[in-house]
Amino acid sequence: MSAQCPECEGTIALAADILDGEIVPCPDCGAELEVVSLNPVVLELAPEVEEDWGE
Amino acid sequence: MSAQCPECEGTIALAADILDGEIVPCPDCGAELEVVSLNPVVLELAPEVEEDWGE
Amino acid sequence: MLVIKIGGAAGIDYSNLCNDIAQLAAQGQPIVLFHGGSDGANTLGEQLGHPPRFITSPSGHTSRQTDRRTLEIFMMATALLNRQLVERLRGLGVNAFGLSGLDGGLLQGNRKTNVRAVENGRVRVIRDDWTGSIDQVNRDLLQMLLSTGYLPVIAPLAVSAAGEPLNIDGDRGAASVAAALEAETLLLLTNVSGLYRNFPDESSLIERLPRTELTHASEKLAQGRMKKKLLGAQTALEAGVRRVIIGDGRSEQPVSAALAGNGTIIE
Amino acid sequence: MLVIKIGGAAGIDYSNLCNDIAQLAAQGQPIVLFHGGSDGANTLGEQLGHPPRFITSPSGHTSRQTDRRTLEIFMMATALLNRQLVERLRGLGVNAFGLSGLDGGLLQGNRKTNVRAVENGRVRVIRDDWTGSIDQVNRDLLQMLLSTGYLPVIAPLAVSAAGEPLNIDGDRGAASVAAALEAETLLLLTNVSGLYRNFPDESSLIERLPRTELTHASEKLAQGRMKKKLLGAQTALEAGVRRVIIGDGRSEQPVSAALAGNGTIIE
Repeated sequence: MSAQCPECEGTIALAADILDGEIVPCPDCGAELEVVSLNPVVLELAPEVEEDWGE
Repeated sequence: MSAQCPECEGTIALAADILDGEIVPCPDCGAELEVVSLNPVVLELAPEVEEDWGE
Repeated sequence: MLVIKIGGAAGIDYSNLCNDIAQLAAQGQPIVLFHGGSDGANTLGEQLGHPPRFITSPSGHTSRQTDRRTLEIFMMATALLNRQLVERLRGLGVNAFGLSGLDGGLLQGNRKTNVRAVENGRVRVIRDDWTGSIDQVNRDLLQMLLSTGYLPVIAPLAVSAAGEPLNIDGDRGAASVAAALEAETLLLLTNVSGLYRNFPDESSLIERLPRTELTHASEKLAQGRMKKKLLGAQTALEAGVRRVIIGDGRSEQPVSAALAGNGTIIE
Repeated sequence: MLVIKIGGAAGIDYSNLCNDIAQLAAQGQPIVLFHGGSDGANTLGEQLGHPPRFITSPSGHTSRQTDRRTLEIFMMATALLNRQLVERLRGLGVNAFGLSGLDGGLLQGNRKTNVRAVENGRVRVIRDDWTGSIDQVNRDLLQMLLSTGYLPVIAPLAVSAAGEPLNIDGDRGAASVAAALEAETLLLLTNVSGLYRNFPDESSLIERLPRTELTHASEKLAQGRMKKKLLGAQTALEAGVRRVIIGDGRSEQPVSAALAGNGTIIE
């Protein structure tokens, strides 16, 4: 399975059991991408990491 | 089944299925009594009625 | 000053109510919102395997048998509704402040040491009961919050001198608050259009009820919860509140509609 | 000013704590009590068939995955504990006032739009999350309550600009309150004696920890919840709180014992 990187349009090979919401680094441009939907797999730039706060 | 009135010491006949906490009027002196325990049945003067307030 | 009581009953759309309140508050109308919680407490009790049991007193009043576990379920369910109302109001720019009658001794009352319940004709005394009367309102606390720009949202609890939380009747709670604040209007919102001459015939809605006919109405016309609303109305009017409105909580703008004369106006 | 944080963990006897607080308050010591609620929320969640799920962030922090249903369970469980603490304190003559960070915008924060969770090595983004940071404390509200004789008892919630209730970390909440009030002491009570050099060896209790060693301690010595306590301590000290004590909530007089130098003093 593979998908296109939204940043550099490179093609990224993905694991068969890719999870919804999983973070995938783009091997070409290094951008951090998020699996925003499955079948078909769509990747978007992952949101910034925010500090951990919850109880 | 019977028990003694705590007010006038008269003997009061009670129903077989008397309930814990039930109110029983004393036929002799008219006092309002409460069944405070079963086997053996013990009667005490019932507390004052308070206004109804709960939701 | 306008005190609004919203029930916990199903079928009431809180977003309409909160939008209406937000508009009125923005126009400078001082408001206190008092809510019930019976519906939520019933549902939560069932989910937790401690379903509600209702008792009828010899004089015909039904109330929730409130043992300690029921009280704790009641406190959780009413706190959730309180936070949801505060959430919605704050989202509309209202500086809502949620509290209960327990907090800061807002509503001080006496715990009923015992309650009498009628079950198939036999009267029983029930002791482990956490319901209570409302004898005093911490008016200074309410006025402090109001004068510093907060809109109090009050959950139906009172507190005894020993600090015990007490299940109280929401309508009576709202009436006590309205009396303490010498409110012009106490608005009791419910899931019907008002008091009917013969329930549930909508066309028999009583639009004006002189206060002198309150006792008659509560004995002859009102059933169940409506009886308590009329008792609350009586408490409020006797303590100086100018008018009590029994309004329809289901309408688009429940508060504005009532203030414009819809529902049963008791003066 | 003394800000006390009590956890929701099992094994803490609230009556000892409340007795101790009542004595100190009677001697004129201004106090704010901040509590957690994790234990109660876990139990309630299980009873309601929505058990807690914990997520670990890439940087190793564990926190409760807080979807809307979990938030509502968290709000109910923490409200119950809040009311129980207010009940006990009022019964001891303390004028306790229960509120949460939601009420009157006491603790304003930002809702995290997303959280990252690591599950068996794979990192995932979670969106429906109702946790948040604490960016501002409504100090005027707290000082108004304190100056009129109330003892605030605060439940661990913050509120976003959109009015959303947010699950917050109790230790950080207490630290923000201590900082806002420029408290002399922030006391974090827990169910151990303090910070250990090598947990759980009681004899390795660190009695004095200079603030300069906080970062090292939180990285090398602390695990799980203790990490968060040290982060809270750092926030407080940086904002002007004079000292932070990590004390044993299980002792007979947990507050007095800590003020007398028992536990880990961080200055």
